[in-house]
Amino acid sequence: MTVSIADWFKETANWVFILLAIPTLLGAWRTVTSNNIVRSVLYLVVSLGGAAAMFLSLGAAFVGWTVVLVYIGAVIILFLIGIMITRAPLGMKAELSHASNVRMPAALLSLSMFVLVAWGLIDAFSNTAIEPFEPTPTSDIANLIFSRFVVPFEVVSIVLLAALIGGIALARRDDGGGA
Amino acid sequence: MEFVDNFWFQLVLKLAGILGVVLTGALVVIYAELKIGSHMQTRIGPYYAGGRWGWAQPLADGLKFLQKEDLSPTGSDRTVYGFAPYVVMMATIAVFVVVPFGPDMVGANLDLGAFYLLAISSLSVLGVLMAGWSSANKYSLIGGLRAAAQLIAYELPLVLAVVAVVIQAGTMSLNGIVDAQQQTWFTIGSFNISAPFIIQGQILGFAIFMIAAVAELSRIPFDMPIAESELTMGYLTEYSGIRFTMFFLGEYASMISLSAIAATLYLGGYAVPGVHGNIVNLLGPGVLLTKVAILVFVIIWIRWTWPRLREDQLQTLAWTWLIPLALLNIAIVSIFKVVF
Amino acid sequence: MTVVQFALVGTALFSLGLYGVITRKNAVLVLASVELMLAAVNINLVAFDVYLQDPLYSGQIFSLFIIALAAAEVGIGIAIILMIYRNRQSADVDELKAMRG
Amino acid sequence: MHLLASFASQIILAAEEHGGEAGHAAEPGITSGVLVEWAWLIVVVPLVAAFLIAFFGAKSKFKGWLMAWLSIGFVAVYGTVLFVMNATEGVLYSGHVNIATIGSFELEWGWMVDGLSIMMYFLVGVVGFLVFTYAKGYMEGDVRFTWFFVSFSLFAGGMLVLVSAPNLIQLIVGWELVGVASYLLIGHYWEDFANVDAANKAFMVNKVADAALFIGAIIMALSVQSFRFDDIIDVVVHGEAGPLSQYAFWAGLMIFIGAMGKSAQFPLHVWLPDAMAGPTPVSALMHAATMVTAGVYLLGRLFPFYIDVSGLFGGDVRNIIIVIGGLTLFLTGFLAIVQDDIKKVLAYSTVSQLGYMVAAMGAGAYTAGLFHLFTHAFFKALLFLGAGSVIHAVHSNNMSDMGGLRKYMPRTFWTFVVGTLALIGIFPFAGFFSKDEILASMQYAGAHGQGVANFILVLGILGAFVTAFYMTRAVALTFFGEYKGHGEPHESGPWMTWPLIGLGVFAAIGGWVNIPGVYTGFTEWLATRNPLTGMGDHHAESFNWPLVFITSGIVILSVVIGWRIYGKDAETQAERDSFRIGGLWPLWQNLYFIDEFYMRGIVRPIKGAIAQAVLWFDMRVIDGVVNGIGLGAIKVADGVRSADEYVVDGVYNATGAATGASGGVLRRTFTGRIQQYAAFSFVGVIVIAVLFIVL
Amino acid sequence: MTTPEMIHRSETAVSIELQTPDMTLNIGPQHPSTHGVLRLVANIDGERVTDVEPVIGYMHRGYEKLSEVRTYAQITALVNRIDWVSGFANEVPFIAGVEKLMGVEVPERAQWIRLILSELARISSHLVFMSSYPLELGATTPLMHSLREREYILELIEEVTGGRFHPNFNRVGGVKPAYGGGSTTKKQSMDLPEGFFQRTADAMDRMDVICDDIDQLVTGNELIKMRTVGVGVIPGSKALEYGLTGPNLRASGVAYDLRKADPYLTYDQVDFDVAWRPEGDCYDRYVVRLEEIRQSARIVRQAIDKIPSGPLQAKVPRVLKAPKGQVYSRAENPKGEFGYFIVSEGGKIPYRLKIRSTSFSNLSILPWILKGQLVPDLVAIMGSLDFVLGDVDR
Amino acid sequence: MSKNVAFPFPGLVKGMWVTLKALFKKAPVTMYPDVQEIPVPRARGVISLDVDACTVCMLCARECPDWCIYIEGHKEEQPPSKPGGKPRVRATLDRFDIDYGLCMYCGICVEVCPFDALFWSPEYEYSETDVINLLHNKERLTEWLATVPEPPALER
Repeated sequence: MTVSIADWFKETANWVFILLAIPTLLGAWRTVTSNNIVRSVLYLVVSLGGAAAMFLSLGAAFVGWTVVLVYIGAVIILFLIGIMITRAPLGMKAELSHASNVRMPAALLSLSMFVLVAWGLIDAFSNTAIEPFEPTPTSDIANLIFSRFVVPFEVVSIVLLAALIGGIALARRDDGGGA
Repeated sequence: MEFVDNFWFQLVLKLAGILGVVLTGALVVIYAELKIGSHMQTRIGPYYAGGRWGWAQPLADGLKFLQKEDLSPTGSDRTVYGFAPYVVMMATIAVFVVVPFGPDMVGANLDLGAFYLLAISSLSVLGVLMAGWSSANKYSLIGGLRAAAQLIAYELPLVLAVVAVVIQAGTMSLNGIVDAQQQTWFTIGSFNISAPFIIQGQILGFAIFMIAAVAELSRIPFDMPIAESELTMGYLTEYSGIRFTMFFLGEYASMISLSAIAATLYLGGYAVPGVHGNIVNLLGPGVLLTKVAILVFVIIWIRWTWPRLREDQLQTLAWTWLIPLALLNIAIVSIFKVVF
Repeated sequence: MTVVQFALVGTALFSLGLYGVITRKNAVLVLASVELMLAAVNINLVAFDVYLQDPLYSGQIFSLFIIALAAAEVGIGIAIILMIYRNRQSADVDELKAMRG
Repeated sequence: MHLLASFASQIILAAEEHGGEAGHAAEPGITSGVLVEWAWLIVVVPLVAAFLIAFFGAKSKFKGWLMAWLSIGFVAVYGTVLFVMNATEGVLYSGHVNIATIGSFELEWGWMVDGLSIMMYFLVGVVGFLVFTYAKGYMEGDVRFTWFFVSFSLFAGGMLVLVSAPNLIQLIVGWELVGVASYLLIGHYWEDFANVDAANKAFMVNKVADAALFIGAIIMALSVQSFRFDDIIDVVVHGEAGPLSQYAFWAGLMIFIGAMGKSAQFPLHVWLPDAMAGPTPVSALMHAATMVTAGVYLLGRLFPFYIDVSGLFGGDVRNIIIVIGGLTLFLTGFLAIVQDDIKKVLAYSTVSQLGYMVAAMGAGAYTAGLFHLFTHAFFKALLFLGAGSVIHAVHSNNMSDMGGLRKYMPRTFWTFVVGTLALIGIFPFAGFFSKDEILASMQYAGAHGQGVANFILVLGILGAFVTAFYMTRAVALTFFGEYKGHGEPHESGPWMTWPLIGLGVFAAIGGWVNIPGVYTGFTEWLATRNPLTGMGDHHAESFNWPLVFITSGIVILSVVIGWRIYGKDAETQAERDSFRIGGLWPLWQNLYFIDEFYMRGIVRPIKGAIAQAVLWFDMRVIDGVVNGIGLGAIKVADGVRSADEYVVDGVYNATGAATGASGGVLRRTFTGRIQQYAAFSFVGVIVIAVLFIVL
Repeated sequence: MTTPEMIHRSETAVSIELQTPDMTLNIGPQHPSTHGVLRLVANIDGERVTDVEPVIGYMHRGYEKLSEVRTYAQITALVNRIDWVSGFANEVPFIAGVEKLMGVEVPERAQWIRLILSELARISSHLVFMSSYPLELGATTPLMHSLREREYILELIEEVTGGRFHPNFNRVGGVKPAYGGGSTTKKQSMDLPEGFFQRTADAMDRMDVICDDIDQLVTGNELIKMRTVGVGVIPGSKALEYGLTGPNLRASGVAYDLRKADPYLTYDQVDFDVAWRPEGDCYDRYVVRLEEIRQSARIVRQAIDKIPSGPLQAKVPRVLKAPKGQVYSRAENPKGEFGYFIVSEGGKIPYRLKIRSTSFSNLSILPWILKGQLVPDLVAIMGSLDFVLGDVDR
Repeated sequence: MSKNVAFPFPGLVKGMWVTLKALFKKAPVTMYPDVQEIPVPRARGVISLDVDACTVCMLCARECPDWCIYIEGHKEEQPPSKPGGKPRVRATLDRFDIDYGLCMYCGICVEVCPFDALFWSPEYEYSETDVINLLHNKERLTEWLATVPEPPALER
């Protein structure tokens, strides 16, 4: 099933999508270009919030709220704490990015990456519409995680445990030589 | 009466209702705090504003704050500084969307209600950190960092306590959780007994939830982020005027919201055991608000009685007591859930 | 709604993230850019999951796993950055050339 | 009031429902009726009394004693009535009330009124009544007088809950109530830390056993799908055990371990002598009619299970039971010889007698075991109360402070002598019949395939000798000779002496209800149980005359020897206590080192020994291996080095030089910057992708 | 071979390398927990104080210099402003010093009245501590409960002396109720107002009640214990080295109390226990003060029973002139030993007055005790030392 | 009063009981200015001046530790008290100001006044919005005389 451009714009959900995509991409753009480190991370919040809202619009409510809880509620906070402990300066600071001799090739690389993948995607799917769908029942996800996907789940839990231990080991200050 | 079913009409109605509850509720709680606190200190408290018993004191305070100059310190990051209170306020108000005041009186009966409110309430940390950093004040920064560390530490037991409830209820919808507390627990003879979860073995979970909730609220005994005697006012030090009012209202509104959640999760929410049918819709808000009032009173009571902990003691409490206990609680609840 | 629109947003996010990873000097911001790339992956996973109407919801479930892994990664990453900062008074990745050949 | 009435009516309704189902009324010669149906009052009244005393006792007349006394009196009267009804017509009834339904599990409360339970009602009621009476005199003036009676009523009530239980759950509830009440009572004088320790010890040892009981009960219930005794025994008797056939041994063993704890069987008997720390009435009740009999009662309740399960499914626990019982009766008797504390003498005597009962249960002698329980309750209560009376007069527990008391306390003396005669089994006192029946049953079991019973029979006869010996010692040291204590002892008041006399009567004639070959009513009374369940009980048809004469002779011999040793008065205890067996004496004095063993064998190793062992292992074994490997490696390395220096180095140096040269070129690309690596890798990705598309 | 010194040196190098730069935090001069205008320049590393330097003098009023141009009577009016929460107690050692210098014998009733009022001042000072210290730890209610009770004490003081904080009640040779207490004329001889002893006894009964209340509200509170037990331990030897006196010293296990060690006024005629505790942590300093309230109430009750009647004032010349000489006079004030060194060249004014103020000495331990503490503990420790900035800066 | 924190509840609950009791107690608060507080008679509120008794001896101004009393006067020739007598010179008070912005309420002036011209009055409501108004002149000080209470009864 395909959908024409004209029909695409008639659908309310697509307007919602546009409304979400713009802040998402703008936020991402400012994240990688902003000269203020804290603001950069705050723009990341906007971008991730947009992504979460997209998940909601796709009926994947659980993933969406997980993004909010884990990313915005925990990861970003960790970022901010990290920044603030490392004495984030207020105001602009220019040396956050490399000089333009690094930036230009990087932009070129990213752009070519985007063009390449976008071309491939449009070539493959063009305007194939998503069939009408029901919101994902969370209980199904839960059941699947604990049955079909139990092995990856366990692996992830081990990774988390390892990360926990690693984090503690890193953050510990040696008592012997401490000030 | 077709317009009653109209989506937009309902939306506006619900928004108005939620805002009304948040703002009037916050004002009432502020008044209660002033009044209860002063009487606990053998004072009288608000007396003149508004005539009898100074009932208009919170309003007067609010007006005073509105008139005050909205200062932002030199060297502050104005944008972030300006946004911070609204992030906190937004997170607080958004929580109310899923709090059910009756079987049908709910902003949105999400399937993931419990999960949603945990996710949303974690956003207020962001606002606090923004406020702490952007104020360009060392006390504010320390306060913000303390708040972040504290809120992250207490997010975990909060989530774990809610998980136990979700396991027991078998649903994440708050309405569903209230319904689960209306289900028959056991029968004596021909009587069907239903009970709130706090009676159904969740007393430990309730205690953990309330401790974590008080910590999330940054109220005594967990008010290190704004500890007056140490950090003057923590991340609020530089705020004044309307933005301070936002924080202030936000604190009391989230006091209501957390109490409402606790009441919903553990005390049966809008429901009274043994009462079914349409009357619940009618009684619902009253019942819920009564339960909220009791919890709010206890929180206020504690605030006017106890001293505050130290930051490291608070972390110790969270990591070595609450989280293991919450896990234990989950284990117990799961075992009971499987066995019976 | 088409699947391409989500995939394109995802790709754009990924490219921006890539740009950030390469150009940013501050280690925290490099990590943030990595998060952007992971979010792009998640958008693609979920979009195709919905598009394919997968009865196993594998796309959504794996995006959950990715989120969990990202959280772990950030935890470790921040710990390392703090450690480095403690040692060198700087979170600039240019300084981290100890593994230089 | 209304609520209570409706509740009561509900109970009656439920009871009728279930009563019909059980179908006892159809049996000939079995009585039912209002009195029987309302037997739940027996259980409820003491518990209610305990609560009432707790709340109102302190202000009421007699500070709550009256309430407790009346409630236990009610139990005594009701128990007696039921006992008489059972004796004349036979009573068989069981009521159930559904308390709660939790999931698929139905929680029931019930009360059994059959031969076994009625005997226990009677015992608890009558002995309890007399002890409560005695306690009025004994505890007068105690600071926690009211609290004592709260605990005491709770204790009796718990025991009644236990014996009225038709299912394992309720039994465990009663079991725990008894445990808690005993904890309170043993620690009654908590000002002294020793008493608190004793209470803790009793509680802990019992908890170990209780854990086993829970496990057993759960195994049992999961395999039978029911907690009810009737269902369990039905399943076993009809051979449809299903899953139980696999687990029967473990279920039986675990439940028996539970019984061992409460009935103080070797080696879990250690709590009982220490439990003497409680007031004497507590000891009397605890060691006669309640608490310690619970284990024997449980074995009796599940008796068909233990008998039948062996034949059907091979889960024979009986040999374990009989051996444990035999060891207990034999070993603990000796400990009584060396004790100075009169209550400890009696305590070890109790343990020993419980050994007889348990051994009888193991030998398949249902009647014999419970008969001994029945008679023992009276004379042991009598002996304890007598000892309490003496202690009350002398203000000391130690026999070295007594002596010559028969002149001062004639009533106590005579009743004590009656109790002693009953205990050591002198015809025609109660103990004679019951002990003789146990020994006869042993002999029967030994002759019918249970070989170990023969051995236990010998132990039992020797045990009778020991029993007679230490009781003779106790009587001689206490009542004969010269008084060695302080002050002027005097006879106790009527509140204390009349219960002694009452119990003395029972101790004298209590055995006459079951004389083999003459009158065996007791057997029939006990046997009124659910008729669907077989019994498999062996009951002696007539006296085993050789055994009677051997035993009686040995007992009399023992008394004579004991009298020769202890009868002569001497100034000091040391001289009177001159009888010692070298080698064994310290063993007995130290209670076979069991307590020591528990400390050293269980507590310390965890702290010290195991740690030491680990350290040793670490130091010697692991380090040795490591060092050995190291030494070996050095030796090998010495050999290798000479080859290495000439052959390998040449090759190595050449390779190194080559690598260094090429590395100097390549190292330019390794900047150490992760970002460059990332950029290169993505360039590579794009190049490959473009290549794929192009090609 | 690596020697221990080498290992130590390398460890030091590592620890130096691992140090994060400290943040300098200015606590005060305007800060809620500095009791006025103390300023602490603290280097903090995270929440830990690595170094602290107290800066004082924001409240310097130059009393010592002012005294050189004031008559003795005028100085009396000044000195009660040094430690303003126990104004009366500041006057006693000064006036006793002047009396010693002039050789004036004070009537016994005046001595007893001085004793009663000193103890009342002690109670009121400690009640301020009882209110402010929990507040520093975050408990707001004890503040109001204690201050409410202090009000009864202050009323008693005001009733006698006319002033709540600054009694200016001592005169050379005795005590002198304010003339014109009402429309009194000089012809009337003054004494305490009627019913004062009864009301004082009642107030002492109230003290026992409020002490029990505080016990329940604060002393037994586990959170308070968590915050104070083992925090800011001052060993007895350190306390002596730094010249700590008063409850701070007694909480460190040194039961040194001038009222017992060197009795002045009529302290040798009353029976009381010196409150002391062994540990020297914040909790002990708190408990010692609470106990001293009880002991003071006990002293006051005895004093009411024992006070004789008689004149309040000895005969002194109209113009007070101290002979040439010098004297050091000290007393056990609520916060510790308070002393005046008076040098007189003969004449109406002293040549030099040196004030040994308690809080200044007690504060000198701050840099030592605060080093390495957490910021919240810093507040807890400062509060537990119970200083008043007026007493520090003079 | 054990120092160990074993089980953190009894102390906390006791404290809560105290505050709960206080919640239901009547607050001992004087609702000033609705209710006027009655100061004790000896309270040093404000100094009142009896002009007639003043002899302009200046003792008070001299003894004042912070010199906040300003007195001016002049000598007046009085007619002789009895005809033919000597004309008397009498000091007349022109100015008697007390600056309450400086006064520290020590009461020395009242004490040293040899002619009972100064009295303490317990009045306390004379706050001003302008510091200049805290300088009370002769008239104002005389007005306070009406508020001086009778002396209290004395303890024996």
